[in-house]
Amino acid sequence: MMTAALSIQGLNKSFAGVRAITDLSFEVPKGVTTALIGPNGAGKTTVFNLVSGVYGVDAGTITANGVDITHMPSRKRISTGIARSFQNIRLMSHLTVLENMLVGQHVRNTSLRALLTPYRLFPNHRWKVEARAALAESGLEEWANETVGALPYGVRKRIDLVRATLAGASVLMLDEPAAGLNPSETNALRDHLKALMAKGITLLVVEHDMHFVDSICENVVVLNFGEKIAEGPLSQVRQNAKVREAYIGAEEV
Amino acid sequence: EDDLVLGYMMAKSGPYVSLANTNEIAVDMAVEEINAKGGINGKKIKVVKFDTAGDPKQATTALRSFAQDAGALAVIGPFSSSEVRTTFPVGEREGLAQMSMASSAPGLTKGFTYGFRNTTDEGKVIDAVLGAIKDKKLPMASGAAAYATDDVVSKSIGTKVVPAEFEKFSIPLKGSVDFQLGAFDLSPQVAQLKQISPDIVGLGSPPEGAVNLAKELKRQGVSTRVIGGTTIADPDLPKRMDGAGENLTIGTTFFADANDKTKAFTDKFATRTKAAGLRTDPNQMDASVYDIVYLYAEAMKRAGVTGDKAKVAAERTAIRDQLSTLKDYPAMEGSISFTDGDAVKPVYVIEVKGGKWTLLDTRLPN
Amino acid sequence: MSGYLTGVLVVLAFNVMAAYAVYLPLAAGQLNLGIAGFMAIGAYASAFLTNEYAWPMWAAIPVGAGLAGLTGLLIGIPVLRTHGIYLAMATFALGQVISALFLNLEVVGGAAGYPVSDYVGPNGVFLAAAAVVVLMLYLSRTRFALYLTAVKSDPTVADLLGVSVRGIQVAAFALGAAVAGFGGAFYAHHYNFVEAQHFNVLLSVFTVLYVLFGGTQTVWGPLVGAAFFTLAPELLRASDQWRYALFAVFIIVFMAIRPQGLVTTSLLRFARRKPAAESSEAA
Amino acid sequence: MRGSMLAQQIVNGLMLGAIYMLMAVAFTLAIGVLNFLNFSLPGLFMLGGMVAYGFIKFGWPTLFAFAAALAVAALVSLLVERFAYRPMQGGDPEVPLVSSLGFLVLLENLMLIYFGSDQQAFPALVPDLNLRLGGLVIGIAQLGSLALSVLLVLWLSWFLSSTSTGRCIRTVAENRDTAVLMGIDTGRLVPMLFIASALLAAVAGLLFAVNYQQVSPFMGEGVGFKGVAAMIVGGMGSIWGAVLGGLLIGLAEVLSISFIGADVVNITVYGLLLVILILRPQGLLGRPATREKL
Amino acid sequence: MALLDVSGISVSYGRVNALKDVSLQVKEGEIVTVLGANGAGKSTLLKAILGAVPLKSGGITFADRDVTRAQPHKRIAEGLVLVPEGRRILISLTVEENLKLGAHMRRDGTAIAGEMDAIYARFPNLAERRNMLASCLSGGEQQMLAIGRAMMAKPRLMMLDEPSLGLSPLFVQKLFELIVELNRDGLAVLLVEQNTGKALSVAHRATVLELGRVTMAGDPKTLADDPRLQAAYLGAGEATPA
Ligand SMILES: Nc1ncnc2c1ncn2[C@@H]1O[C@H](COP(=O)(O)OP(=O)(O)OP(=O)(O)O)[C@@H](O)[C@H]1O
Ligand SMILES: Nc1ncnc2c1ncn2[C@@H]1O[C@H](COP(=O)(O)OP(=O)(O)OP(=O)(O)O)[C@@H](O)[C@H]1O
Ligand SMILES: CC(C)C[C@H](N)C(=O)O
Ligand SMILES: [Mg+2]
Ligand SMILES: [Mg+2]
Repeated sequence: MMTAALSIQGLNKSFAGVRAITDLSFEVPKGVTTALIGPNGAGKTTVFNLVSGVYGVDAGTITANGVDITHMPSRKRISTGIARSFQNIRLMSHLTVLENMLVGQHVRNTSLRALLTPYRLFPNHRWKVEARAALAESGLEEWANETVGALPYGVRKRIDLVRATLAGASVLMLDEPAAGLNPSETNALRDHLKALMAKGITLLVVEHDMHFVDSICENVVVLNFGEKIAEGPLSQVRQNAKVREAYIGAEEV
Repeated sequence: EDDLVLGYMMAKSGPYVSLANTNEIAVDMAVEEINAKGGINGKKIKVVKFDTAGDPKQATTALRSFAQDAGALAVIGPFSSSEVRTTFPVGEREGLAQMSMASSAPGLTKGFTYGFRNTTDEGKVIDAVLGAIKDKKLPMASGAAAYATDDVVSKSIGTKVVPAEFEKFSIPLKGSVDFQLGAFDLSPQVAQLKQISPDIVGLGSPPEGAVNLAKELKRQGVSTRVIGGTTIADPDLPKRMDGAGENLTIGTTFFADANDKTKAFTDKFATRTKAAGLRTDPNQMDASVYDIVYLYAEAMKRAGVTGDKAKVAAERTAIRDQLSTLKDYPAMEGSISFTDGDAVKPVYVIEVKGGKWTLLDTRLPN
Repeated sequence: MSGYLTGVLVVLAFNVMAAYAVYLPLAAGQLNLGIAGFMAIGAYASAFLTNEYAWPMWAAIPVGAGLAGLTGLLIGIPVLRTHGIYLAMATFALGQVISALFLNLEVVGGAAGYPVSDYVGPNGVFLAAAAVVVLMLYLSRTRFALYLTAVKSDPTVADLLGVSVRGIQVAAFALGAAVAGFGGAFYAHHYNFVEAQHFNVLLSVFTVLYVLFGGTQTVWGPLVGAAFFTLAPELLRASDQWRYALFAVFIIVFMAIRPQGLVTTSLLRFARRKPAAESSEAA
Repeated sequence: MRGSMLAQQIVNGLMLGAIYMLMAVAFTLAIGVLNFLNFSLPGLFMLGGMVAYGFIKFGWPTLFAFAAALAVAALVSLLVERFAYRPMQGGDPEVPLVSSLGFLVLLENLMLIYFGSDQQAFPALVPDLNLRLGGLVIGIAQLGSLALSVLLVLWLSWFLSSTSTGRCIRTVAENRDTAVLMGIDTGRLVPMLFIASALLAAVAGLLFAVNYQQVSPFMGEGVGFKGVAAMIVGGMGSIWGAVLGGLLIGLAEVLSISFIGADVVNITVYGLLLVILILRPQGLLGRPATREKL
Repeated sequence: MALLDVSGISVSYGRVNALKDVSLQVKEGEIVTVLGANGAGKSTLLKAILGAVPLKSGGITFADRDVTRAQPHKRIAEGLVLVPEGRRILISLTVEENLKLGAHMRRDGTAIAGEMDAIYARFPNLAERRNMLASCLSGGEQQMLAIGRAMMAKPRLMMLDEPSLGLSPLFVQKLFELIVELNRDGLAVLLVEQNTGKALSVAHRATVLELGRVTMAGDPKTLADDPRLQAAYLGAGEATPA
C-alpha cells in the first residue's frame, strides 16, 4: 500500500476547555487533491495549525509522507515535505517579494555554506534565478523588487502561494486560497493549482467557494464543531443532509 | 615672536561643570598677571583651550591636539581622575607634561614622569583632619566609615584611607556603610550608623553624598562628627546642607581667609566671576588651577624656554625636569613642592559652625 | 593627520564598532540595551591577559572578543526567550549586572579602574573598525542577513518555513556581543585604562540611539549614525554649553521628519537608480 | 541585626518603593497602552522637582510652584507626543525611543544650563516631616506618596478595565489605525494619555523633592531606570504589577544595602529583574504571551 | 437630497493615484454596491468616505452636512460606520468588549445592553465566546464580530468592505439576508463585494470602479447583463507597480 501524503488519526485539541477538534481522522492519499470544508469555526484552520505545529496536539497522531510528525518541532516539519499558506496572508513585510521567495527556499538550502554565501553579489545566483522563474510563472515578476508592504490583496495572495511552493514540498496545505479573489483571478489560481497537481504535488485545500472546490478536488472532508461529519466526492457529500444543514444551505447549485 | 603655548583642558560641560566652570577665569587671571609683568623670558604665555566635558575619550583627543597641532609646551589639566588615567599615558608617549587640578585618587602619578597633580593625596588630608581633632581634644573614641562605592576616590577613602588613619590614631573602627554615587536615599545607611553611634564618621564621597548624609543624619536624629577630605571641599557646602551638617570637618588645600594672598585672590576672583554671572567664592580647583599657571611659569623660566617651534620637544622635557625638582615654591595656596609628581602643600582643616565654614587648624606638611 | 582629527576619528572608530554590535541583533528585531556590558567583558578580559599573563595583544584581543561572544551565547539562550520590550529590559539589566560585577572585582582594580600596559595606536584602532565594517558588509550580502530581517518581520512564519528562529536570534546576539567585546578590547589597549563606570547604561543607550538614527534598514545605517553622533557635537563645539541641548533638538526634529532613520532601502535604491537603472535588490 | 533596625529598614524600603512605584505606573501607562517605552518620563520626573524648585526660589507660594511644575511637565509631554510619538506610528517599535531619549537629554541639558549640574537643596515644607514611633522614623511625605500612589493605581485600573474611555484607550493601544476606523478620536485620547503619564511622573518627582529635599538635573535617571525595572518585574501593562514591582525593588535595594553593601545594589536589583525575566518573562503579574493564531 | 454625496474625489498614496474624480450617491434607505477588480480602489473609496485617508480634491456631504474636512470620529458620530476590509477586530479585547467598543460614541447607555443581546441572538457563535479574547475566533467568527460591532453603533449608513470574505456558503446567504433586513429597517448600505452576483441581487444601484475611476453606474439588473462588466473583471483590471 502506498503511504498517504498526510494521515491524521484520532486528533483532539481544545483551547481553554473548549473543544476545537474531536477525534478527527482522515487521510490525504498521494496525488488526491482533497478539500477540507465546514462552517466558520469548525476547526479547519486549527487542523492546519496542528499539522504545521503551531499548536501541539492533545491526542492523536499526524503522519506526513510516512513520517510521524506529531511531536516534531514546528520548524522541522516543513522538511518532511509539507508546506502551507495562511488564511490571513502572512508575508515578511520588511522584505521584497523576491526575498520572501528566498526565505521560502530555505528548507532546501540549510547548510552553513548556503547561509554564508554572499549570494547578493551574484546577480544571477541560481536560487535567485529559480525564485524569479517561479514568480514569472505566476505573472509576478514585475513586483519582484517591491517591498511587500502595500501591494494589492490579490498580488499578496499569490505571493503567499508561490512562497509555499518554493519549499519544494510534496504536500501543500492552502487555507482559503480563492477568498477575496475576483472570478478571473480565481480562474488563474485554478490553472496554477492544476499545474502544481500535474507536477505530482498533493493539495489539501480549505475553501468556501464550492465551484472552486468542485473544479479541483477529488475528495472532500467536511468538519462541523471539530468533528468529521462526512467524507467523499463533493457531489456525494453535497447530498448529505447534515452537510446541507450545517454548511451549504439551500444553495443554488 | 613665539608665544609660550599652554594647553588647557576644561570641564565646562558634563558632570563637573559646577566645580569647573569658574576655573577658566582663574587661569585667565594668572596668565594676564604674568603677561602684564612682562611674561616669561620675554615671551607671552598663550593658553589654548579645549572642553573635554569630563570625558576621558575627549580628554585624549584634547591632549593629542595640544601635542600635535598646537605645539603646547605643557598642559593644564585634565580635571578628573578618570581623564588623568587616559591622558597620562598619552602625555608620556608624546613627552608633554600635564598637571591636574582636581584628581585626587591615590597613586595616579605612579609610573609617569610627565604626569603631575597640584592636588593632595586624600590620605594626607584625612591625616591632617584627625591630627587637628586630636590637638583640639574633640571626641574621637569610636569611628565608622561611610563611602560611595562606585567612585575611585571615595571608595579608596572609605576602604583604605579611613581604616588606616583610624588605626594610626587608635580609633576603633566599629563599622562601615556604603552607598552609590547616585543614591538619594541614605536612610538604610544612616539607620545602621544610628546603631553604631560613633563619635566620628570618616566620609569618602563627592559633595552630594555629604549633603544627603548630613540631612539624613539630622532626620533620624543622629549626632556625630563627619570628617572628610578634599572631595567635599565645596565653599557652598554649608548652604547646600541647609541647616544640617553642623561640625562637619574636612581638609582642603585652599581656604579663602587663610592669609593676605588668598584674600587678594578671592577678591579679584569675585569681581571677575561676578561680571560673568558665576559663583563668586573660589573653590579649591579654582585656586589650584591658578597656581598651576604660576608653577608652569616658574618651570618655564627656570628651563629658559623660548617657544621656538623647532625646540619644542626639548623644551617640553626641560619643563618636566624643572617641575619634578621644584621645592618650596611660594604659591598662592602656600608653599608647594613636588614629590613623585604630586604637590605637597598646606592643608587647611575647616569645620561647619553655624552654617559657615570656619578654620579649625592649618597643617603644614610635616 | 592632526592630533585633533586623530582623536576624533579614534572615538568614531569605537562608536562604529559599538554600533554594529547593536545593529546585528536589532536587524533581527532584538533591542540590546546592554551592549556596554559586553564591551566591558572584552576590555577587561583582554587587559587582564596582557597585564597579568603577558599575552601578546594580538592574541588577547580576539580572546576578549570571543569571551564576550561566549557570554552573549550563554546568556542569550535564556534571555532571548523574552521578546520586545522585555528583551530590551533583560539586556539592560544584564548590562547593569556585568558592569556592577566589574566594579566589585578587585583583581581588575574594582572601582579604582584597571590600567592597561600594552598600547595599540590609532592605526590599529582604525584597522579594527574597518575590519568590523567589512565583516558586516559581507554578512549583509548573505542569507544570514536575509533571515535576520525575516525573523524580525514575522518569526512565526519564518519558523514554519524551517528557519531556526532561535538559532538566528542567538547567533545575531552572540555575534553582536563578540563585536562589542572586540571594540572593548581595543578600547582598553588604546586608552590604556578601563573602568567599569565607563561601560554604563548611557553608553548602551546612546549606541542604540545612533544606530536607530542612522537607520536599521541597511547595513550602512549604523556607520552613518555613528559618524553623525561623533562629528556633530564636534561641529557644535562653538556653541559651548548649548551644544548637547541643540544636538538633542536636532535629533528630535530629525526623527520626527524621518522616523526610518537617515539611510533607508529606498534612499539607497534611489541613489543607485540614478547612475544605472539596474537591479535594486542589493542594499 | 536587631529587630528594630530590620523594621526600620523595611519601612525605608517601602518608602523608597513608593517613588519607584509611581514611576513604574507612569511607564506602564506609556508602554502597556501606547506601546511606547517613553524615556522622556525620567525627564518629566526631573521637571516636576526642578521646576517647582525654580519657582519656589523665584518666590512663588509653594502650592503655585507645584501646580506650575505639573503644568510644565504636562505641556512638555504634549510636545513629546507631537514630536516623538505621533510621527513614528507604523514604524519600528524602537524608533520613538530615540526621540523620547532626545527629550530626556534636552530637558537635562536645559536644566543644566539654567541651574548647573549641582544637586540643589529643596526647601523643607515643614521643619520636621517625620513620624517617630518608638525607634522608627517614618517620613510623612513618603507615607503620603505611598497612599497617593495606591489610590491613583486603584482608580487607574478601574478606569482602564471598566469605562468606555478605558476601552478606547486599549483599542488605541492595540492598533491605532483600527481605532481611527472605529471613530475613536485619537487626536484627543493619545495626548490625554501623555498628560496622564506625565502627571504621574511629575508628581513622583515632586514627592521625591519633598521627601529627600533635593533636586538635580539628573535626578530622573536612576529613579527612571528603577521604575522601568519595577514595571517589568511586576508585569508590563499590569498596574498592580507596577505597585508590586516598585515595592519589591525598593525592598531589594534597601535590604541588600543593609545586609551586604551598596556595591551589590545594582547586582541584586537588576539581577532580580534578569532572573524574573528569564523564569517568568511576562513578569510577576503579567499575562503570558499566547502563541498567536494564524 | 442623498444621504451620502461623494462628488469628484481623488486620492493618492504617494505616486499611486488610487481614486480619480469619483462621484457616488447613496440615498436614504438604499443599498448601493461598488464593484471592481483587486486594486481598483474600492477600499480606498470607503476609507475616504470615512475620512481615514486624505482627499486630494472633491467633496463629501453626509446627512446634509459638508464633512469633507471632518475627522473620522465626527463622521461616525453622525451615523456613518465601516466594517473594514480584513475585519480589524481588536484581539486584545474580549468579544463583548469589541461589541461595546462599537457603541462607544453613543450616549443612550440603556439601549445598548438590549441590542447586544439581539446581536448575540443573531450570532450564537459569538454568544458562546463572549468572554474570550477576540484573537481566538475563527476567521468567519471574526467577520461576524466585525458586523456586530458596526451594528452596535446604530448607524444610518453602513459601509461594508468585502463582508463575505471567508464566510461559509450558508453564512454568506445569512449575511445577505441580514443586509436586506437591516436595510428594510431603514439602514442605508454601501457594499463592496467580490461576490458580484450576490451583491447585484440585493443592491438598488451599482457602481463599477476600474483603476480608480468610475466606469459604469446604474441599475444592477442592467449592469449584470452588461458585457463591459464582464470585461472589467476578465480584462487587465490590475494596478501596476509604481
Ligand atoms: N488559539 C486559540 N485559542 C482559543 N480558541 C481557538 C484558538 N484557535 C482556534 N480557536 C477556536 O477553535 C475553533 C476553530 O477555529 P478555526 O480557526 O480552526 O476555524 P475554521 O474552521 O478555520 O473557520 P473559518 O472558516 O471561519 O476560518 C473556533 O471556535 C475558534 O474560536
Ligand atoms: N497604504 C497604501 N499605500 C500605498 N498604496 C496603497 C495603499 N493602500 C492602497 N494602495 C494602492 O491603491 C490602490 C487601490 O487600493 P484599494 O485597497 O483601495 O483597492 P481595492 O479595490 O480595495 O482592492 P481589493 O479588492 O484588493 O481589496 C492599489 O493599487 C493599492 O496598491
Ligand atoms: C571633582 C572631583 C569629583 C574629582 C575627583 N576628586 C577626582 O579625582 O576625579
Ligand atoms: Mg479558518
Ligand atoms: Mg479592498
